[in-house]
Amino acid sequence: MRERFPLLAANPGLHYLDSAATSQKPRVVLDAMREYYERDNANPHRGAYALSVRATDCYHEARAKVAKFAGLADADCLVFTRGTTESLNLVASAWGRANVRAGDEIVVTAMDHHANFVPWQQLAREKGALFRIAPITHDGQVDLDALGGMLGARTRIVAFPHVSNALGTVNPVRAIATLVRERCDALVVCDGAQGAPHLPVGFDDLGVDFYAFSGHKMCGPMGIGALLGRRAILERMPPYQMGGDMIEVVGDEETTWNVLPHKFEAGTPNVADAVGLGAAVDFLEGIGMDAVLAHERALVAVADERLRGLDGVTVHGPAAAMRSGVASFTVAGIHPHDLATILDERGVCIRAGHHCAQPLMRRLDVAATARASFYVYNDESDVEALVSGVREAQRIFDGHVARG
Amino acid sequence: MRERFPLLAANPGLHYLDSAATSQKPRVVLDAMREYYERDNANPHRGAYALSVRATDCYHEARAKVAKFAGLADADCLVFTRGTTESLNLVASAWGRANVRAGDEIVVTAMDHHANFVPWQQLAREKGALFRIAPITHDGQVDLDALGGMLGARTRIVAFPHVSNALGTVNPVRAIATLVRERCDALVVCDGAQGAPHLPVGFDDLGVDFYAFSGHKMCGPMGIGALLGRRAILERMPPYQMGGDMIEVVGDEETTWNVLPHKFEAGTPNVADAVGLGAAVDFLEGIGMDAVLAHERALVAVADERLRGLDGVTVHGPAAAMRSGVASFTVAGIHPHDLATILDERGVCIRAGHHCAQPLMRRLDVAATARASFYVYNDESDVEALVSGVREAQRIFDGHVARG
Amino acid sequence: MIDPRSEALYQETILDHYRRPRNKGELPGANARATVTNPTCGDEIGVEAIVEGGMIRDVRFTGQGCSIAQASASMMTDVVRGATVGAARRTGEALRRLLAGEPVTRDALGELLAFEAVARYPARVGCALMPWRALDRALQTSGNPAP
Amino acid sequence: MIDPRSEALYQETILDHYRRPRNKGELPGANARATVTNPTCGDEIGVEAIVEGGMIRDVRFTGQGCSIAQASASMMTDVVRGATVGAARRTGEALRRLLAGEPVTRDALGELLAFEAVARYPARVGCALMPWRALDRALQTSGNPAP
Ligand SMILES: Cc1ncc(COP(=O)(O)O)c(C=O)c1O
Ligand SMILES: Cc1ncc(COP(=O)(O)O)c(C=O)c1O
Repeated sequence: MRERFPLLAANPGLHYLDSAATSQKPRVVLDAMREYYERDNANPHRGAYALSVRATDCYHEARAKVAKFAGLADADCLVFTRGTTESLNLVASAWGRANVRAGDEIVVTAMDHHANFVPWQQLAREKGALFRIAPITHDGQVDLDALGGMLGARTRIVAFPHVSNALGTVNPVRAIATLVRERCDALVVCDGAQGAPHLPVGFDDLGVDFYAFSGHKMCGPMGIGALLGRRAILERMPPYQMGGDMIEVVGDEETTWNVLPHKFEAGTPNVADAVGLGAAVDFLEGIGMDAVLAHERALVAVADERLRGLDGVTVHGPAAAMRSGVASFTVAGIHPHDLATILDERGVCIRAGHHCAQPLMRRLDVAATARASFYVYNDESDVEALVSGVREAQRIFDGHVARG
Repeated sequence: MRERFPLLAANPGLHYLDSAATSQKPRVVLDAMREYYERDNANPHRGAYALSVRATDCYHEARAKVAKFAGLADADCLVFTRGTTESLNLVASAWGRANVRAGDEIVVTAMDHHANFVPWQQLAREKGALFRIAPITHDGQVDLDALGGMLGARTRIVAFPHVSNALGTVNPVRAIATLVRERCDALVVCDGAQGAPHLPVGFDDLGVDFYAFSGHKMCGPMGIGALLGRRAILERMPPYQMGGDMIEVVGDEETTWNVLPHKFEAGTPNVADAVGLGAAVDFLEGIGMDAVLAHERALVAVADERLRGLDGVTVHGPAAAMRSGVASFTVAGIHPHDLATILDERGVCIRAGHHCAQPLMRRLDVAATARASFYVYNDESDVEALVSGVREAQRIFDGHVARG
Repeated sequence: MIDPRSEALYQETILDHYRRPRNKGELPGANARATVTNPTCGDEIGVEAIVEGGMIRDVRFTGQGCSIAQASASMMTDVVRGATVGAARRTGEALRRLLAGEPVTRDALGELLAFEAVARYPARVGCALMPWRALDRALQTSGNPAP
Repeated sequence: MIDPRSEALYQETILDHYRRPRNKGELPGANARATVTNPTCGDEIGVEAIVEGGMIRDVRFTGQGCSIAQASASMMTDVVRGATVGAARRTGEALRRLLAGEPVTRDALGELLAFEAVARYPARVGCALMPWRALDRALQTSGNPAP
């Protein structure tokens, strides 16, 4: 598998364990984008010439592929965005500003990424709505009872992640959506940034209103992502950004909007990166998303066992079988940054920090954790390198303690 | 020059005259992006490992290059966006919503692209402000006297294009900025989508508050663009999108923002396309922006002369010496769409339509025009192909008239 | 040298309807009307019809556009005047299939086969179908469902 | 096998200051204070000082962070206590230059040379400088400009 990823093939000693931040790219994805630029590049939608029609076709084909991958039958309900952050801001701004009133309530979870936390927090402030944070259990799962207890007549929005980027916790999306539907009439927004890359999505069966993800975390290029929504909601919602392609008629005083998905895609579309994402989902489907998840779970189970076998190491979150390929841990007496530096010198790339989840860090009562995240190109040798690096760090730090 | 652009090199019979919509990409730009993905790819800013530091350096270097290209000394005042449309929406949403009140006035020009028209029109509607459209002269220039007469104590925003995409008119940016400063205390926003690709910008000397452009129109990739602003304004302005990278501390109830430029760049940055844009400005600087403009003006002068020599052809806008490389024309009795189809069969790609400038089309009293736009890779053979294609179209349409 | 492909597209019939459109103008007494705009080019076609007892008694069109859209509108009004709403819709659907390259009974199309070459110009298919989309919307407003 | 590079970074001096920080805690009577946060990791360093007549009479730090930031804060308080505001600023600037690989008079740095290896870890330079940024901001709040 490594040899299908040029960066990894060129760096045999590299143990890349930061795929939850961004993934490496297979050659087929880079080739697809290059081929687009070398053969089909033009501004789509607007041209009356064959090259522009080809660009338009490339773009439509990419949309169809990605929609199918995510289990969305109506591809016009997939809006291409820059990524998860933009997708969630789009919903918070376009739907939120039009529908949330003073006294309404917006519920997020304590494990949300800043991208699915700050937009709702600020929307609540702007509108005078109540911003509520559903707690998590001690082992880092959404506390469904507590969440249920927060839902009521004034709840307008419930936002939560499919998978926690900081812990790897896989949330029961359908169960949460059902719980919300039973108790209130709220918009259900699922942050799929760590869902789509790692497990089958099946949007049409999830029961949520919106689902967002980023291409760069799923073998695709940077600069592209998606927002999937229900047609009835998208059609009633005002547009987000305004400009070319999203209009029907621009009058001096009034403007009318184009149909879906164009209404939400202002400006020249990012065809090349959409094509790249199309190639990425082809690549992932070639492996099979069930196989991707199984592979990650196997690795993370080994990692958990090996890390927990070391003195002073805590792995946060639920059991490996309830996570995707993320192992978030702390080592007594060694700050995650120091760990990351020592590991880096041994070719092991992990992330150290709050993982854009400061509310979660406060609840775990740590300032930061070290996070190793696994993907299709990792194997047990990466786990070995990680574990021996952690032991090395302990030797450096403890050695000095002993001497000090 | 053509051989430096893979798509053009592979299609010797192609006369690509739609660069105002999107440009073709030189090999060096495609190579730079590929190299980034194959050598330096990681999530920047967040990682404590060498690969992530390299990605961060790539991103910073791209920002420094693009800022220098555009004549902005303080590179932290360059915000990477998806493109012009997003840059302008950012200003309209973040600055506009915070600063425009009922009864204020927003002034745009009759030649603005929808991306610099609709966001202001809708902001005015939302805020109860007056939306005013400065007229153009009969030859398609901003009517400075009329514009001056519109400015007053309630004017809060004046928006205009550096260069009209529909006509090629190059506006006297500094003179307009000076006029605005003399008469009122308004935000001055310049749409540089057709400026940056075609002539030297010199942001720090222009006297405007904001300047926006797109990478894909200037030999760079799709999916990246820039917003340049004055530091004092950017610092006081609330953020636009919210999420990772743009925060300082996320509390349960309040959040504080990161410093410039991060405050306006929520989410994982599009490093690869920024690197591509960096390579594109290197490429353009290798030619020299004065030389780019001179080359386009020479071609458009020939095109004007040859087109005007045909019966029933009208070229819109001012004299070639006051335009960039755009020739927007109509042919009596032949709709621009029909023209584009007939030209396309002869390998000539032009655009037919309203060019995202419906307000301008109404004032020119045409539903659509045909537009040929020239760039660094075009030469007189492209003009020849265009002119002979137009004659061919006249033969097809007139021939039938004669027989009918 | 006239290119054979353009020649196929810009047939005598099409150019004739473009130059001398039939049934162009407003229709006094119309009880069904709709306008459709092409957002990419700004072209616009309006259709007005008098529908009685599931039958299109009269129909006219307005608006501006390229030769393909104008000729299509002109020919459409000729073809559907006097037809039932159901038959008109079926003809429109047959044209859509022809231009999408889907299987279709050619006999159902008659004079409309003049548009066959449009199928080879994907950017122009929308032009040919625009009047039919307008008719479809107009018929929906008439309150006269297909029999 | 301890890697020689990590060894250079995690010197005895640094780990000693990390393990047994000097001058950590709040400073009653402080007339200058500031807190600096690293937005990427959430680490935080606060500095409190008593500044009189352009002289830093006393200084302490609070907060949490990695070994580099903690050791840097600890050593900084040792180095600047009793120094003039101007001298403290110059020392901070010298450290910044050292870590940016710019030319610098090494003698001015003394014990701080223990951080030299940090220059080879660009991701960590910010950690070492964080306490100095906090000091700089604190001195700005004290209303005692450099002499
Ligand atoms: C003058 C002008 N402004 C704005 C835009 C919008 O640029 P983009 O589509 O890259 O966002 C364009 C091009 O489409 C343009 O020509
Ligand atoms: C759970 C989660 N949500 C949102 C995001 C934001 O994604 P992006 O930075 O691609 O917009 C990320 C990744 O950074 C994430 O892990």
